[in-house]
Amino acid sequence: MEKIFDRTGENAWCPGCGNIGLRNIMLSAMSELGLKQEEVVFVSGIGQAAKAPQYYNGSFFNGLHGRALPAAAGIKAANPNLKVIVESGDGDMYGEGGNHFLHAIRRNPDITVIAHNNMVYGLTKGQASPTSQEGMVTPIQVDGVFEEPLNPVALAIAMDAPFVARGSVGEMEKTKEIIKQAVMHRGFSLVDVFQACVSFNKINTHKWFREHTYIMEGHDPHDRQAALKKAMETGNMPLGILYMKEDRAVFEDKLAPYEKSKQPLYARHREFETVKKILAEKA
Amino acid sequence: MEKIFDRTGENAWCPGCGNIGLRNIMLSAMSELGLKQEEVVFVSGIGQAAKAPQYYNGSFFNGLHGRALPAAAGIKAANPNLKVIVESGDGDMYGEGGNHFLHAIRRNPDITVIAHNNMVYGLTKGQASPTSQEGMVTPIQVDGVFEEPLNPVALAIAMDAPFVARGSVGEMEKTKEIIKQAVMHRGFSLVDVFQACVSFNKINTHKWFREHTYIMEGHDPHDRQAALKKAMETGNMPLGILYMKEDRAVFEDKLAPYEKSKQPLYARHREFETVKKILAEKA
Amino acid sequence: MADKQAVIVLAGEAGQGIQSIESMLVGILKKDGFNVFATKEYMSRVRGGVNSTEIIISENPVRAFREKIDLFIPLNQNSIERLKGRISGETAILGDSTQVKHEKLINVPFQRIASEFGNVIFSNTVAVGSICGILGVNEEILYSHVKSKFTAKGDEIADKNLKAASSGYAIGRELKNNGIIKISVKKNSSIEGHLLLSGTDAIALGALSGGCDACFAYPMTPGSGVFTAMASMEHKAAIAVEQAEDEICAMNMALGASYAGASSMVSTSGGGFALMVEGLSLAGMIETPVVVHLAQRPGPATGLPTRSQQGDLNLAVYSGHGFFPRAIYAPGTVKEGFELAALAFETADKFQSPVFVLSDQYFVDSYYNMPISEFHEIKYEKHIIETKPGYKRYQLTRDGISPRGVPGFGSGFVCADSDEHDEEGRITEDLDGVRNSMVEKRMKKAALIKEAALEPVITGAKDYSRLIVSWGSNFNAIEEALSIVNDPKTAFVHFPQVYPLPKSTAEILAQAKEIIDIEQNETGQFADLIKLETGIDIKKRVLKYNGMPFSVEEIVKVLK
Amino acid sequence: MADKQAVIVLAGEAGQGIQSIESMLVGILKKDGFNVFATKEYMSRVRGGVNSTEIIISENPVRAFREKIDLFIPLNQNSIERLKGRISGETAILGDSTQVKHEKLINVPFQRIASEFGNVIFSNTVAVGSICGILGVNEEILYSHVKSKFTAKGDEIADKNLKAASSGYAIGRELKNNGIIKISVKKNSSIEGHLLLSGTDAIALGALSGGCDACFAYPMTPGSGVFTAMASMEHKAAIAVEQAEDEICAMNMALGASYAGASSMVSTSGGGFALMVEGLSLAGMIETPVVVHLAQRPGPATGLPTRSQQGDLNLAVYSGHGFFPRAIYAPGTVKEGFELAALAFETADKFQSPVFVLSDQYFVDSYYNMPISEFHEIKYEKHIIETKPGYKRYQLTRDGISPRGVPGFGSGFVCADSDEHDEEGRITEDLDGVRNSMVEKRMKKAALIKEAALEPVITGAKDYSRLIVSWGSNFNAIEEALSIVNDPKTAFVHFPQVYPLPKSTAEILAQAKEIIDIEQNETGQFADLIKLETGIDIKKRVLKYNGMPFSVEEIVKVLK
Ligand SMILES: Cc1ncc(C[n+]2csc(CCOP(=O)(O)OP(=O)(O)O)c2C)c(N)n1
Ligand SMILES: Cc1ncc(C[n+]2csc(CCOP(=O)(O)OP(=O)(O)O)c2C)c(N)n1
Ligand code: SF4
Ligand code: SF4
Ligand SMILES: [Mg+2]
Ligand SMILES: [Mg+2]
Repeated sequence: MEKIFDRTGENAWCPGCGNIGLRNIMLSAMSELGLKQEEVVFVSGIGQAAKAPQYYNGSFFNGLHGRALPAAAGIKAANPNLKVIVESGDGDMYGEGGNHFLHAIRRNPDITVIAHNNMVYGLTKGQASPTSQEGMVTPIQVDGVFEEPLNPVALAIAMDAPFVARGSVGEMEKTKEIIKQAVMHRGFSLVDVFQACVSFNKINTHKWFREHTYIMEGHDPHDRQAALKKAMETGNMPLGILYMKEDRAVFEDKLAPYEKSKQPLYARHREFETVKKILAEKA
Repeated sequence: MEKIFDRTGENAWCPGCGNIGLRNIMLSAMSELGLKQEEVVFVSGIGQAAKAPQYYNGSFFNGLHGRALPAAAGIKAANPNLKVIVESGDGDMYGEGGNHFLHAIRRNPDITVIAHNNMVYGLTKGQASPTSQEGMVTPIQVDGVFEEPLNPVALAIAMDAPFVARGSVGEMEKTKEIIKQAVMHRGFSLVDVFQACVSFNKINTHKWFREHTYIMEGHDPHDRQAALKKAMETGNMPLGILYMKEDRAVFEDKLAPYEKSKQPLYARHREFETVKKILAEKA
Repeated sequence: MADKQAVIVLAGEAGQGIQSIESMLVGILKKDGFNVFATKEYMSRVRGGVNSTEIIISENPVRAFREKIDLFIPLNQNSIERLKGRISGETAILGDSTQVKHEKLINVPFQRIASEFGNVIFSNTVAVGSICGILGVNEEILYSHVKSKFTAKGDEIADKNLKAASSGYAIGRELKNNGIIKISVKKNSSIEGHLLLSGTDAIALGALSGGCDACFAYPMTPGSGVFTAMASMEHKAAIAVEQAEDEICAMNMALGASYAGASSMVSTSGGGFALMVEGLSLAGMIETPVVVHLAQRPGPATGLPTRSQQGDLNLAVYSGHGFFPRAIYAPGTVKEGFELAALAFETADKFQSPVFVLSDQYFVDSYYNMPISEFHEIKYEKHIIETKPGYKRYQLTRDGISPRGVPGFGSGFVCADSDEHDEEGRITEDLDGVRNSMVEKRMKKAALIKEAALEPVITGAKDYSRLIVSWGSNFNAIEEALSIVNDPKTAFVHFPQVYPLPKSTAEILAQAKEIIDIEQNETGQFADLIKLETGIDIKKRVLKYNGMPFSVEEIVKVLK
Repeated sequence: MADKQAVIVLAGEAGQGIQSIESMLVGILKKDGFNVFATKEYMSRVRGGVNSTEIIISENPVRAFREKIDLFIPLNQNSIERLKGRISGETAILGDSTQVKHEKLINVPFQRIASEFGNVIFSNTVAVGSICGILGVNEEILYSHVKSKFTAKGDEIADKNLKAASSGYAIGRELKNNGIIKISVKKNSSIEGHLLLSGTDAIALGALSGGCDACFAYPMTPGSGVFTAMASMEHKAAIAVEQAEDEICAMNMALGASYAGASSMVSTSGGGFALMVEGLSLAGMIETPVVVHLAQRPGPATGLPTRSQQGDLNLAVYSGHGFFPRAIYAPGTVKEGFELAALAFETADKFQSPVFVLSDQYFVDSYYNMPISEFHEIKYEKHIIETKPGYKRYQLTRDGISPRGVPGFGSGFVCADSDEHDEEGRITEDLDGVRNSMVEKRMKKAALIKEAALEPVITGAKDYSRLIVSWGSNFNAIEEALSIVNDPKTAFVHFPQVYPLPKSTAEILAQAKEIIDIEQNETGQFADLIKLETGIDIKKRVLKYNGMPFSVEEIVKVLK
């Protein structure tokens, strides 16, 4: 199948970096879904993962570190017909961007978030990220990380995010399927994807991820308690769709301009008459 | 018992405001705990709740909206011997300050957070807060809140915060006991306290809180799954200590200056010799 | 003889109902043919303290804060304490002696009268009635207002309020007829049908006229008013409105929306804007229009949250890391607020840059009447093109402006990158080539914005030797002071655009022998901008920073 | 005849090991008695692209970037492409012809030689050896360095590296002896025992000397270096170090810590600092010391993350809403970096205000040797008092400075309030009284900071008619250019403190007939500050904004 989003050319990632694998998964998922280039906008922050949109053939908004989600919601607010896919790193999404993560879940725009979770700050050369494991020694965390790692999927389920899944670059097929479902899910969908940073994370390697994950079977993603339990498993961590919920109100549906029509804002024009009418009410 | 933190004088709260009740609970709790004025620092952000420290006889750091938690951790970093109590509103703590809430839990300084949860922005006159219930109409949310309310206690448990409890100003005794335990708990402790804003929240009144809460019995706060389940109950919501965990590393213990001594930083002095030695290593 | 105007001040605790008295009174007085101006000053609390509202009625427009009070209605004793500096020998003090004491108090037992109709809460209506009586308001207008205000609460309540108003009215009439209160202001039939608009209304409606269709904010006084106004019109005018979790979100959401073709605005105050500074720089880098309504209040930090200041000009001019173009408008009047808010969108869209509307608490919270005819039709354009394959978002053009496409409209890709980027919008490390071109592109746009800068507004003597320089909300006070002093050698120059300054600035200033800068901040931030632009150092700076606006009297003193 | 200096440039992809070659070489060359200067320029990527390091060796100190290359070692073809503008007729190009092609290439088969010892990864050691051979380094010094570097990896690896170094050395010797490469720089025995310090080291160690005991940051290039240095010393020097979740946290954590008696610092770059702007204003309001290390890189937004610029001066001067005092230091040399970082803490503590150390990527990433004797003992004081009951944190004093207490030390309450507050630190709405006094208190402190401003450093002609004005990291390049041009009428004034400016500024500038401002930004931000301070408008501004530092050659051109 032709990968229309494939943009050939050099990228800035290390050989063996998980970002490369995830890019391939994304390219396949998008072509299998038949997404059209003019309908998709990739959104990211700053980081190694956040460079992903630069390497697609498509429109993108490569914003500030940590601020992908507000921009993504803004894009949906201006044009609900666009497919918005956010790709960003664990530091971007759960560190600098943590507050937006919480509130984007509450707001529930129809966007898909692919979090490239390599448990480290790659671009800035190896500091701990919110998902770094306890004990990891870095140039800043000289005695090792003592903070408890943030568990993005447990957090998202506790926030009642309507689609929460975990993938791993080591499980291409499975992860591709998850991503496809996430993109098709209407509302906020999170796919936290394990991937190795071969340059700065010597603990959570490709091998480590393989050895510490398994593909879930028989789990009912509509059972929130079970989902939470699964999400909180440590040691050997489940991959798959942890949680789903279908009936949440979607952000852009609730915005006044889209009460009657989904026409994007750029295509609309407000007549001065409308203003004049409101002015007249001030008499 | 003498309430040594009681500062008589006018306050800026409406008659009947839940802040007044919570202040009384705090005053009792603090004197029953025998806290000393010179040892306590109250920390808050901005809001009606955040004015609380202004009305205590004691030291305080009344910082920026949403930024109480970083300041509180900073205070512990400079002087681990101080008792630090954060009092702030639901908007302050879970809205503007949401990212700090997540990461303060991970960092786990020995502080107590009393979140005055009135499910509305009081000081700015009635906009929805992160904990506002769905459907609440405000001057901004003209069609009613559509976002799913943030559940602070569920979130905190999902983040594995070592002490998570819910109180209500309507349950003075119980809430006082919870707060006392929270203050004595070493590490980050959260007490989310329901309280009415009589001026701007016409839905979640004193009566409403009474009718929608009950005091938990027989719950084992060391059972995280059970705690989560309890925390996620809606309709009728449990009050009490939901979750406890004793073995988390405490932020200030992990800081280099306190490896050997708890002497606060203000009382220390670095000799130039120390610098000279490090300089000499650069040869 | 009729007075030129009467200054009526209501004061009391937050929660005592000043705002409801004010809104009734203002409506009635305007309807009755008075020019009306109203402004409030209040504490950052929902209960207690002392807040006050000033209402000025006049035959001809009077639109600025005055120190002096003609008729003072204190609802509690603290009000007298707090405002005592403004009570003069000519001030009539009207109040309920069971609530307030003052040697000059003209006692009207608001509460007792109200109780006669069953409830002290009618006492505010008694007060309204008595003021109307004093001012000689047409009784029918009073009653029809009271009626329409209270009918929703049921016939009985409406009826009791009517009676309360009528009792108050009778007392007021008597006070007037006995000569105990001598206020007498002429009405003006020409104001019939006038609008009553605040600075807040003006900016919100101006934004709508400029095409604003998305507004994101996090509540912050005094910026929230505009946000609330936008929310209240979201259905009528099809606006995407969302309360963000913080100001950083608001700004980045606005940029996302603009990127995708919205005309978006944020509204905030200094502290909230401080959090948007990184986002502002992003707007500059990705050349995405955004309008920032920045309503100033006194800082630093939380400062005085409900008060007024012009202390964030420097912040608006210099905030953001790195260089990028911007424009800053600062309206002096309600009409100008409307026009500049609309223009802000045009400028933002045309130059693909962030644009400020810089107001303050005094500006947004003050309102007065004016004819609808002052609001001319505004046409706007989004300046958006349909893209083709190979579209380059940052195409290098002669004037630095690249045709703006949005995703989903056309077949090109629209790439916005916060890194330095090439014409296509993709990250680059080509320093001598692309980087330099992109910097120069942004500088060209800055030059264009400067060329398009609005000319200053000069009033007073044509042939001036003395020149008052000011900006923003000081306009009306200075203009009125000028007309009071009426000095043949003094003019006043007001800058609706404070950055970048028009080139004519130097010439205008050079004509004067003496220049006086009037600003509401500690250092004279605008005078410094002028120094930078023109080299002219205005030494005489009249600065105020206590959080209260300049009064006409203060300016008169400066001019004398 | 010996050259004054030799400029050696290593270039290759990120990941090819330039940094390891550089660190070996610099250590060896310094040990061998050369003055060494090194600086790097690199792309924002971990792999690929082209990065380069410049190492200058010299008999007498040479401490600034040079365009011209004497010895170029490209590790890949792209390096030649990217740096071709800097290759002159005199540049010797040394490389492995299987990796790079150039008509002038002097082929040294690094990889083949390395493979002879079992692995191409030894090729970097071959390169080091050959460069040492060319420069006539004492062989023993080369081997002892290589040995100590690799012994940890086992005897076999160490041995193979030694052999690789030796093979390289022999080739280098030969190239020199044959006259193929003619570089010859004299050594200088007086540098024995010298330190090798970068701008980053200087600021971190200076901070320690000034008493810094708490450092909070969120990683951001080029500000992270100082943060990393602090972390690396946290045990040796008892520093509280914590990585924050974002810059807002870092700033507010620093303020909390300072409030409780720490001497705290944050380290960041423009975009990160943008997020601290609200917190900076809080520092001003609560009069709590904090030192901000702001390492500049080109903006706007993410810009060029690994490059250099002086574009955030305005941001540092004007950021924060409302008025409050601050000081900004901008070191020009490593020594000055050390001293100013220490002074920043003294100033912050004494005036209870935020203080900046404004550096840039070029400054923090450059290093050179100097004697330890240049670092004089620094004594610091925390300026903290024990409180008594009734203590007033914001006591109004003659000079505006209130004795600073901290909670837990003494029996008084220490109340810090971001609202406008009274002397005790509690919220107030007393406008004419307390508000005005507190504003004036903060202004008094600003005046004191201005009085204490550091005097500019003037070098060159005493009796100058032409004056070069600059600040920050341009210092060494300008000074060296000045001594090259050696014009009897030209002087150079460097401002270690860029805000507030010392009063002498006007006088110093007034002496010159011609003034040239040199800055790394688009508009001449510092020249504008000077215009504001002195009224002198420096028309000739030499501005650069491509992200690369000024080279000595560029400045020489300006001076000629
Ligand atoms: C406001 C701001 N702070 C800090 C940075 C520096 N920075 C860029 S990427 C990054 C972290 C990247 O980590 P992550 O998001 O996990 O991405 P990765 O590189 O690991 O894919 C940081 C700290 C920045 N660009 N902007
Ligand atoms: C940066 C910033 N943004 C916004 C505000 C305005 N503000 C002050 S308090 C507040 C919300 C208060 O709500 P909450 O924290 O729930 O406290 P409550 O008043 O309900 O007790 C807001 C939005 C501010 N002071 N600073
Ligand atoms: S540093 Fe890590 S995350 Fe970045 S490209 Fe290399 S392997 Fe990938
Ligand atoms: S507005 Fe609400 S929160 Fe504020 S004081 Fe009144 S009742 Fe309390
Ligand atoms: Mg990462
Ligand atoms: Mg609240």
